[in-house]
Amino acid sequence: MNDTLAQEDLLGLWRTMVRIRAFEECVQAEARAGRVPGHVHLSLGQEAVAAGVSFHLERDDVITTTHRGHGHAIAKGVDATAMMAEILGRANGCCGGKGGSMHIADAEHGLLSANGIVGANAPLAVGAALSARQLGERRIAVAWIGDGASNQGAVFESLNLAAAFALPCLFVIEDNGYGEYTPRASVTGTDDLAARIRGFGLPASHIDGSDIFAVEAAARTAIARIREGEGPAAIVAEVVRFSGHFEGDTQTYRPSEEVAAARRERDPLSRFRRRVLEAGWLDAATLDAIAAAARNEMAAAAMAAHEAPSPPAETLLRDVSGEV
Amino acid sequence: MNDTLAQEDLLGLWRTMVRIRAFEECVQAEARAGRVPGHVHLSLGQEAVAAGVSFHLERDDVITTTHRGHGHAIAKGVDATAMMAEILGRANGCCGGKGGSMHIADAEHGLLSANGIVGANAPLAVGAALSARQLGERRIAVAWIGDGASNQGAVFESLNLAAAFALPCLFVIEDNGYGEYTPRASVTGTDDLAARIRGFGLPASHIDGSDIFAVEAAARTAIARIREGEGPAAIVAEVVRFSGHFEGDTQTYRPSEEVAAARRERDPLSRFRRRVLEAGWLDAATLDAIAAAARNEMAAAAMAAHEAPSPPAETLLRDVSGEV
Amino acid sequence: MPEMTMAEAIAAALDTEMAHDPHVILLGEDVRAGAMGVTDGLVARHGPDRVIDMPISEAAFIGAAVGAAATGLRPVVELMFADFIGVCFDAVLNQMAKLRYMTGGQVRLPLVLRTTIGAGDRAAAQHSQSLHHLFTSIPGLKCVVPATPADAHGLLLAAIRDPDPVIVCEHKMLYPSRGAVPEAPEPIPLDEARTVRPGRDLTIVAYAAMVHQAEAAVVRLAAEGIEAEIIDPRATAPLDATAILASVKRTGRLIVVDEGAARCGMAADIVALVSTRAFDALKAPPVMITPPHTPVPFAPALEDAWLPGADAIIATAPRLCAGGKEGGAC
Amino acid sequence: MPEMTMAEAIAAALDTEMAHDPHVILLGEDVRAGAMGVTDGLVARHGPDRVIDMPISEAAFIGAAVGAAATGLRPVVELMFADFIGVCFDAVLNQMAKLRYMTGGQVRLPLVLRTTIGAGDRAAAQHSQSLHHLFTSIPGLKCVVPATPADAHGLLLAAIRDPDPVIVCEHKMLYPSRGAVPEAPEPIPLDEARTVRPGRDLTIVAYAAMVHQAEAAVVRLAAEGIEAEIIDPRATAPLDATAILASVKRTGRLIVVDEGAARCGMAADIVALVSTRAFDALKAPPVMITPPHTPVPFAPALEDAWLPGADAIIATAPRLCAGGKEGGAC
Ligand SMILES: Cc1ncc(C[n+]2csc(CCOP(=O)(O)OP(=O)(O)O)c2C)c(N)n1
Ligand SMILES: Cc1ncc(C[n+]2csc(CCOP(=O)(O)OP(=O)(O)O)c2C)c(N)n1
Ligand SMILES: [Mg+2]
Ligand SMILES: [Mg+2]
Repeated sequence: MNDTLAQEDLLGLWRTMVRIRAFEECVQAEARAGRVPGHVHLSLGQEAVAAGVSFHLERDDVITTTHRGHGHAIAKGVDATAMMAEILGRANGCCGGKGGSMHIADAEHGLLSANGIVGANAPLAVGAALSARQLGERRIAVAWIGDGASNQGAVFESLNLAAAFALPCLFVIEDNGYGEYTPRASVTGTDDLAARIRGFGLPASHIDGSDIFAVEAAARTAIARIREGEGPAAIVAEVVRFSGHFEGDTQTYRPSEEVAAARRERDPLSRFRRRVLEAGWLDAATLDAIAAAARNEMAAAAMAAHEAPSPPAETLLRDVSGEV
Repeated sequence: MNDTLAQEDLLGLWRTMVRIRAFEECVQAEARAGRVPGHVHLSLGQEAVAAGVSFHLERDDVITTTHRGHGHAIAKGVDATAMMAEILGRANGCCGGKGGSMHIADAEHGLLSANGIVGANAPLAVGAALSARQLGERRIAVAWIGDGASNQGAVFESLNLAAAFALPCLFVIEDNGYGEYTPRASVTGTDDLAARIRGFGLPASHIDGSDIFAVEAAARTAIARIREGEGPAAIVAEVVRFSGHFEGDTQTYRPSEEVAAARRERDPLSRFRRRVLEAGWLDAATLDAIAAAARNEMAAAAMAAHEAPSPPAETLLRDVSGEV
Repeated sequence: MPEMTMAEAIAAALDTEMAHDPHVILLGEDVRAGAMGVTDGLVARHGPDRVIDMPISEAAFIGAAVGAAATGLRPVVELMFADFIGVCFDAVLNQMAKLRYMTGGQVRLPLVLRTTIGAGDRAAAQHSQSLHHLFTSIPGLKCVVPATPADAHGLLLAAIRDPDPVIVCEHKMLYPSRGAVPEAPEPIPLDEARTVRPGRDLTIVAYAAMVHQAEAAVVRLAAEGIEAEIIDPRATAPLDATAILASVKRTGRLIVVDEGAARCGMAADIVALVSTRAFDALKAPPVMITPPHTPVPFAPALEDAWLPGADAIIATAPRLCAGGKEGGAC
Repeated sequence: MPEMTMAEAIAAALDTEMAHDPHVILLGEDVRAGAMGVTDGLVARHGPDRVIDMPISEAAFIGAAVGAAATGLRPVVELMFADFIGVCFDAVLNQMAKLRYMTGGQVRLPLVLRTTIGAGDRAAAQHSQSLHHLFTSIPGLKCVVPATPADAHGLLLAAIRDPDPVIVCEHKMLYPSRGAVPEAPEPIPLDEARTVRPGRDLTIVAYAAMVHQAEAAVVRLAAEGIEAEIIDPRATAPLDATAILASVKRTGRLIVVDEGAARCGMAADIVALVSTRAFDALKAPPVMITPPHTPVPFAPALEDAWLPGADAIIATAPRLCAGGKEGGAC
């Protein structure tokens, strides 16, 4: 095995990555078939960050995520069937069909919310970190943030708030180089997002987010520090978004070679696979079996969602405010 | 004379500082006599930053300032009589009595607005910098910001926006160590505000703001760079707020020795005076005459304001929207 | 019942709830020193871990209050002036108000946002607004606007115990106003209007400082033989429509006096409620008394002219009672 | 007159004004690529100096638009979804709306904020709100809500030429809707309602997508012998009260259909306007048709149930015409 990871750890990382990949491909197929209401934002190519960070999270740790949050949810343990049903707007979706892709939540698994407002999830995570400290609970909070979101005032304020109060909060910036169609470099005053974060008074590592071993190591260090009560930390992970901003995006703003090259060289799944096979840590048959199981799981999840009913009309007026 | 400053420059710096001091003391006296409607926030102790930075500003440069903006306005050339009348709510105030202390504006002298919303003036300055560039005008914009304000999302976003587009904008952070009653250190994740700003991709110097020579030098460098089109810059100036957060503040949260010591050692006026006398650059009689003239000017301004009428009732409905 | 100021009554409610429930924490700018004149002293009793001064980062700390409420705390967060809502409105509009609904009810937010409203303090356009209509217009929020120390006390107790987010709009000019407050902590239900004064001729619905203007007016109207009923709904959401409609059904006449927005504000909301649901009871056109649709001016003369008050009510009521479809005096 | 979609009509207005006035610039997220389906192509014609992609920093860039408007430019700034107003509301509430007033008229702000409103796109609670009432409630702002390509075109031309800040709320579901648009750029005054259809029995006031629902309903009502007049005020502020009041004075009956807030929204605002100022003309209680006071749900079945539409109008109108104080059919 590798220095720090046991075989079952490696299997776990792989399983999470292929489950995310299979889930997203399944959502993509559903969307292309016109069966997904609204837009979906896929995390294809970014699986290693979700898997590597979440590897160090416990069930009661709280995460808040973004419009591109399916992978984070799956890695945190949210049931794929309930997610798929939610994305398809079904009664048995994890939010009863009222949230949809951008608002996946699962209180039981510590997914407080996905957010359609870029950057708005960061303060929520800081609040979850505050409650952990206040209640004497060992749990931590994680805010998932995009490079584009990292220019939002609420995110900057959250970095400061977490640092000023040494809160148990991890900020993970997935830098896929774009906010929608706009290249990060064209709207950001610095190329070094990690340095910008360190200026706020918290440690920030800068890693290749397509390398799950780099992610896992950075998360290990950051989360250990946070759990020891030493305050917040950040990870800036460079990744490549394999799909469009949303499914259906024609991506004319982007050199087509960019994605093709990334799929060859920076696919987190292939990289992991090559590495573990070369090192002899795992064998191909096992990896393939896990991948196949993941695809079956997600196909079944989609099937189940298709068969599920729409939310009943009376839920429209429920859960607004007050006792209904 | 000193290396870079001619005698008339030194006289100008002094004149600006003593005019600010006299203005603020006059407002303080008016407030203590119960003649100022609402609250006022005085800049006593912070005069050197206003004077030293504004020394390098032209009339058509645009500034946006804060609740503690009297000094910035005076240094920018706004008429003290019109300001005093405004603060006392008179018809001949620079805003016709509709703004008051927190909303002093003078379009003719490039004071776009003072703002009661902490940090909200920063984006306005960025916008004035954008228009300068767009219109091919050589003017620059200055955003005056407090240490407390420097934790506002809008300020962080403005730093990035200015840096990303290399806009001709200067950010001056007057770090007086407090936001209202709260010590900066207790709510800020870092002690090094200049480093935090540099993380955004613009240069930031960190100076003693009670030393007008340090301010003048930092402003000279920063503004030269900005005028040459090299993008924004920042100055973090440490100062001591001699008065309370607002006039009337009992300051129980603050060791009383803090202000007493600062008045002895970090009074920008005394420091300047000592320095220029020791060096033989100016003589005491000249300094005293300028200070006396400033006091007379402000006393006359207050007198004029007392005699001025309240705004006429019909202005209530004017200048809202549309042609009235 | 002891007499106290509204500020003291609010502090007492905070103190009671903090003593009673360790999950209650206070967040805000200068809440330890009590810059707004309410929360000082609480840190001495409940400790700096539970009364926490925040950076001037309202978006982050109000958002954090939402996150904390979702994960086990019962935060009471202070926004010094309602005018500052602009810098943290997303946390209210899209997080606080929607999280329960969007998650299909998985997440409840026992959270109170206290803030101040109101003009009259010579604080100009950015520190004087009454923005309770904003909160009212957002589904998912409760909003209370107390007029007396007793109401401020009882409503805040109820707000803190409520499982949903409640915005408490405290009129800053009422902080020093005095009144009797029950010794025992008795929460006041958020959905029950208070009949400030019964009357048969005319219903005046008013909030916050305008309740007192209405009271002043009514005394003088009584001298003219007009018996006006004053209803203080206390909350804008949930709104005690029943009480308002019942009153208008008795009196047939309505004046709404509100210091909030002249357009799309509570005055319009209540006039619309009554016009659509008690139309046949109306004997005369309903009347809205609000400030003009302008920002709040600084100069005292202008601000005084801007503020609605007893005079406007006194000028309006007799006309209203004289006219109307059935004609004749009240 | 050429036919075009509303999105094309808006783009044409932008193009015209950019060609005509070099001070007009476009700011927003992905405005070059035209992520919202409107502004693509403008960068090719007017250059990257005038069509500028912004970071996801709405507070900064909308505030910057205010600063730029005050110093010589005429910015048109795009906020992708009105729902995002939460992150930049201060720039609107306290800067854009108040700077002219607070400075005693020294500063004018020729500034347009374009944003999208509206549900129906399966975009859930944070991308579907219709928040025109927020802008209407803030003194100092103008706000237009076009329903047709021609109106979107003419109102935007007028908005860009206006010396004051104007918020343009574009209903995203109407972007693909087609209609004739005048060849020559003819600004439409911001304060003139459009009579969509004349009628003697009932006034229906509607905005944006609801205008089309009203049109659909009216055809079927006509078959039942009810001749409804449809008024599209086009702007919420300034509001063409004259046109609305005149219509209700003719018809005696009012339905307001609005996709915005059920509380303190435009429906309440217009009902309150009519009830207070045309009370004697009303033959029946005015009616508000709005969505329920809930966030917008995601699932199509729920969202469809949430949206008000022609059916609600058709169900209401006959009852309204039958009832009323003077009884009898319309
Ligand atoms: C406050 C806000 N502004 C703008 C948007 C529109 N929007 C949705 S996703 C997105 C890009 C986000 O970029 P990034 O944070 O890098 O995340 P990525 O999509 O790359 O994962 C934008 C601008 C939004 N949802 N919220
Ligand atoms: C958005 C906002 N939050 C809070 C306030 C209340 N407030 C006014 S001044 C101030 C302190 C500002 O501190 P700093 O920026 O350091 O300026 P200083 O007063 O020290 O000059 C606060 C919190 C405000 N006006 N606006
Ligand atoms: Mg990105
Ligand atoms: Mg300070």
